[in-house]
Amino acid sequence: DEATTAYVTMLGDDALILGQRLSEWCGHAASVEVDLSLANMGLDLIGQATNWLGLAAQHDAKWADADALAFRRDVLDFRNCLMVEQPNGDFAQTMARQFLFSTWQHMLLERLAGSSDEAIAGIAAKSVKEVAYHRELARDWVVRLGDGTEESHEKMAAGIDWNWRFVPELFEVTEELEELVKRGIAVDPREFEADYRAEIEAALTEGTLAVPDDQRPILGGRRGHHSEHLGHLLAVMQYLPRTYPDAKW
Amino acid sequence: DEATTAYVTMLGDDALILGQRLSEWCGHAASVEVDLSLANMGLDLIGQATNWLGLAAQHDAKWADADALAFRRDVLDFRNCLMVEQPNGDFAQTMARQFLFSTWQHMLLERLAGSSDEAIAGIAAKSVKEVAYHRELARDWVVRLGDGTEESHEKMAAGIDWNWRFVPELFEVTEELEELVKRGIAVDPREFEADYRAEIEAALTEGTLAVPDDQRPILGGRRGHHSEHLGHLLAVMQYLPRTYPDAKW
Amino acid sequence: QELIDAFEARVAADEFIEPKDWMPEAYRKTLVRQISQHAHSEIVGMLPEGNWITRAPSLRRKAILLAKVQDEAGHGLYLYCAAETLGTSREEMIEALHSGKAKYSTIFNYPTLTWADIAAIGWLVDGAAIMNQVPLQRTSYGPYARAMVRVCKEESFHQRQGYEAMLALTNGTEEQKRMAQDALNRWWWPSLMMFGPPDDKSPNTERSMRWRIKRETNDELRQKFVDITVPQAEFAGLTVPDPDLAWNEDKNGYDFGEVDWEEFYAVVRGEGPVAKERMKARREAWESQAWVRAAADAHQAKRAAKQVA
Amino acid sequence: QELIDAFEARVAADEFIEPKDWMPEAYRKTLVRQISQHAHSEIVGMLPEGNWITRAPSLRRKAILLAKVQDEAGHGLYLYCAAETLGTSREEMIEALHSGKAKYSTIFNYPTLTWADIAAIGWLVDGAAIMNQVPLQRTSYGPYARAMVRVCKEESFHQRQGYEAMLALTNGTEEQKRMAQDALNRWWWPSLMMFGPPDDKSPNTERSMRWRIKRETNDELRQKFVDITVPQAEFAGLTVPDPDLAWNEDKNGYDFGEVDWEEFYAVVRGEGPVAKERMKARREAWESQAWVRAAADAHQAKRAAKQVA
Repeated sequence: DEATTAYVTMLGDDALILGQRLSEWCGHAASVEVDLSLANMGLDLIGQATNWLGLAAQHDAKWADADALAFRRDVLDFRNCLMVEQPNGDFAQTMARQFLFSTWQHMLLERLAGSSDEAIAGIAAKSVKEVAYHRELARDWVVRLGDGTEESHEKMAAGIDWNWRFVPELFEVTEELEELVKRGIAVDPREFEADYRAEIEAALTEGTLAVPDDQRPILGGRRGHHSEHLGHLLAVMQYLPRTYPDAKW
Repeated sequence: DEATTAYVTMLGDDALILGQRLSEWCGHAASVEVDLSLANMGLDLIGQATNWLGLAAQHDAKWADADALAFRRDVLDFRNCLMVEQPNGDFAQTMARQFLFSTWQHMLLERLAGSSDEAIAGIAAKSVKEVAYHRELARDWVVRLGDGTEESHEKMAAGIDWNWRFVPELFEVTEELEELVKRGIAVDPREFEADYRAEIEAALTEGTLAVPDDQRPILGGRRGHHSEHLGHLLAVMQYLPRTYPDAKW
Repeated sequence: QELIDAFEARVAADEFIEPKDWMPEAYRKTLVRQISQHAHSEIVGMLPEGNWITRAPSLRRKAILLAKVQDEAGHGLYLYCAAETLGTSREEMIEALHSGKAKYSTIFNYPTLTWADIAAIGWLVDGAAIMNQVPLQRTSYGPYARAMVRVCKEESFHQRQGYEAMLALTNGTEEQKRMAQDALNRWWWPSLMMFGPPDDKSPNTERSMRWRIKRETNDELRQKFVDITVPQAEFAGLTVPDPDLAWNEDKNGYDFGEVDWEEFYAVVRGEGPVAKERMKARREAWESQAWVRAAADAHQAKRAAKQVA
Repeated sequence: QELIDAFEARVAADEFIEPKDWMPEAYRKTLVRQISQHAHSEIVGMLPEGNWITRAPSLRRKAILLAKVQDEAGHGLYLYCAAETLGTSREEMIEALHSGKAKYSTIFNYPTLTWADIAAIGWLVDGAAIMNQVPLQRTSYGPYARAMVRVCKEESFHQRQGYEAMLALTNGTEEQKRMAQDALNRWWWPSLMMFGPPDDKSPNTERSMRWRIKRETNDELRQKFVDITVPQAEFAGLTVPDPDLAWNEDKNGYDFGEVDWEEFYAVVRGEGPVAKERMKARREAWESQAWVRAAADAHQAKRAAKQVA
């Protein structure tokens, strides 16, 4: 049904857009090891996106396959959250984003592995280990940079600050989502919001970082109302299929 | 004929790509006055590109109009020189590029205003005043930043250095061009190479800047063999017409 | 008190106050705040549009947008100059912007998501700006009023171009129509917020009206804007996203729904969707390029020294 | 001299030299130069491909390219480690790269202009690399030889993927075929340059052969590459851009034209088309992010201090 398709597309878009962002780092990290781990996370996420969007395309005859969904939609049809489309900024900002997102994604996928929809449960179960690693790695960097030098502390604080306003969106629940939760297909993120907040706070504290004040939540990504960043990302990402619509690669 | 069309397209592509680059600055300059002058130059160049590419489209039935040429070609068909596609870098790099290019463009257009092809002569005559202003403005900044502070001097030296390897391409003469020169349609840039070199050297000297050593010339733009920068510029610039091929705006 | 009475009499007689004239400190302060806020809005307002110059869909649209943004930079300049006549330097005003002390129009804290947003900004935002600014051509402070004359001429040109760009979309493909409607949905309410809080929550209105810094109240201007804009939306085949919108024969104007003032105040506090992006862009342009301004000054000093020598 | 004789005897007997073994200073220096150059090439080589990861035309191609680039980072790591066993730190090697003292493969100073370049790099550049590296699996220095075993396995996988990507283009639309041919035109000669100068201009070859650091000469390897690659180009329907290319029955190999060695030496001097871009990217990644490495060290020190306390 449409709601399930939309939900699966949302999961795929989160992975796709964050994977694309991470792939922008290629060759530009502070050390070969960091380059490796960024490429590795990017690769995991592109793989997950392929699975989720492939499933969405199976549900919806309008789209031939995962590639069609990835490369032939414009901004208003992308359902990813605003956080994943945020610019990389410096390495601290990238890791802040990764930590805030992967922690949420991990808590979600753990629970989604028990979805009543077997296909969803399957992809979630396959992805959850990868994401556990992303979460761990990003958490390490948050602590390391937070409690590193004065400069790295400032940068990590700024990175957290930049992404903080997009946390509430991760826990937004629409009527559509509530319906899916009732049917056992989706997970209500509010179930683990307290856990999430506690874990974030613990990591920030360990990194000697303050928990930022909450501001008015910025929402809209799930309904196609994105920041200005996504359009630029898509212009680059979709250039080849858009320019050569008949080509196979 | 084909050679004339290619020549006119080349002139249009130079203006288009540099205009596009300048428009990236919008809202990000060091002062409102600088923002104004960058937008002003960008606007001039987009206007010139519209005229040149409009003329090229008249010559070649394959292309409906200037927009088709601007938005429906991929890198291998762009004929602009490598210098104009170079990234903005900082303001010094932008002004170094502008000075090295506008000085050449101005010397060329002055002579092209006497082309035996009336359409070419007309557009050249219309553009030459605008470009004289670009040349002057960029020269002022080269001198000002060169002979400003130590920091600005270093940045301007780096900006000149970045763009210097693309100067020889401006004076490249192909057989095709020689043919057009014989027919009085085009101008042989070697006619004014000595003047150009003298003027550049004078400005650099006034700005207490060294004339960089020549290196192996980097060529190829006129044959569609560009740097890596142009593809990214086009992905952004062409996104809307590529994504909505049937739309009119 | 004598000075104040004389001042108020001049203002009441619709005379212009000029920089060298005596004026109450509160008048000066209010003007600096208002003019610099207006100048900042022009400058920050270049960013949402600049976001689409590189992606404009045709050479003509790119040129129009570049020219528009250039006009805005020009407006920013006149306005900074007008404010400087009141004894505050441009640097001070810019520092106040960057520190968050000075404000700019809340509208520029919303993202330009699709090309239709550029059309919507021209149509709605410049439309609302004109509504605010036309009366300011007769504002009591001379330099401000004269700046406004030039600004208004160009803004109304921008507004027409924006509406024309919108019609190109609503006469276009299904996808273009969808973009256009979506843009109206997102920009409608923020445009209404441009007139500021409702009159009963706008404590300075009365004095500003008396001093002819303002010549119409926020709610009056908002009503005018709605009355003019709704028929334009209808002509374009667009639906205004307000279920309460209805023609009211008695007042010869539209009734319309309540603006979400919570959102407005949050955006004023700096919590708008792209507020961080806007301030980051402005601060970086200013701070990371201080070297350009310093170099220009240093060069000028060197030349001056040479001429003396 | 006794030590040298013993060393040379071991090498001649195809024994591996290990880090703690005695070795001539020139052997050590040559190896550090060669291995670090190889490591730098892996790292710099991520840039031309990284240029297309964000624009890969399908999710599958994006994943393949990401995986490939990841492999290259991995190779870079093994190789830096192998070089470090010779007593030079990674920081020293990287500083040498950034100062221009150390070199990397000339091939990475050419731009990746279209998607077909990614296919061409996989096919030709990884193909040439394998040709160079396969013999190195039996090179005399143990850690280098062992690193090469892992590297070669992955490189040959990359080469097959690159050729497959090329076939997808040559079996595609006219525009794809054009891209493919254009890529071959631009990458062919630089690929031949990857084997280094001709033997008669390669003064160190003889000694390197004796020490089994090298096991085949530049010209031998170049010939092998041409003989293997030309039929692949033909199978793909592509034309090798060399008018002098001709099958030579007698030598059972291809005759081919003269490489433009002027160009090669210019690129070695750092005058390649995108040499500035490559070094700028590497320097900025390293220098502007020194704070990341510093923070990691500082954090580790703090933790160590806590554990002691």
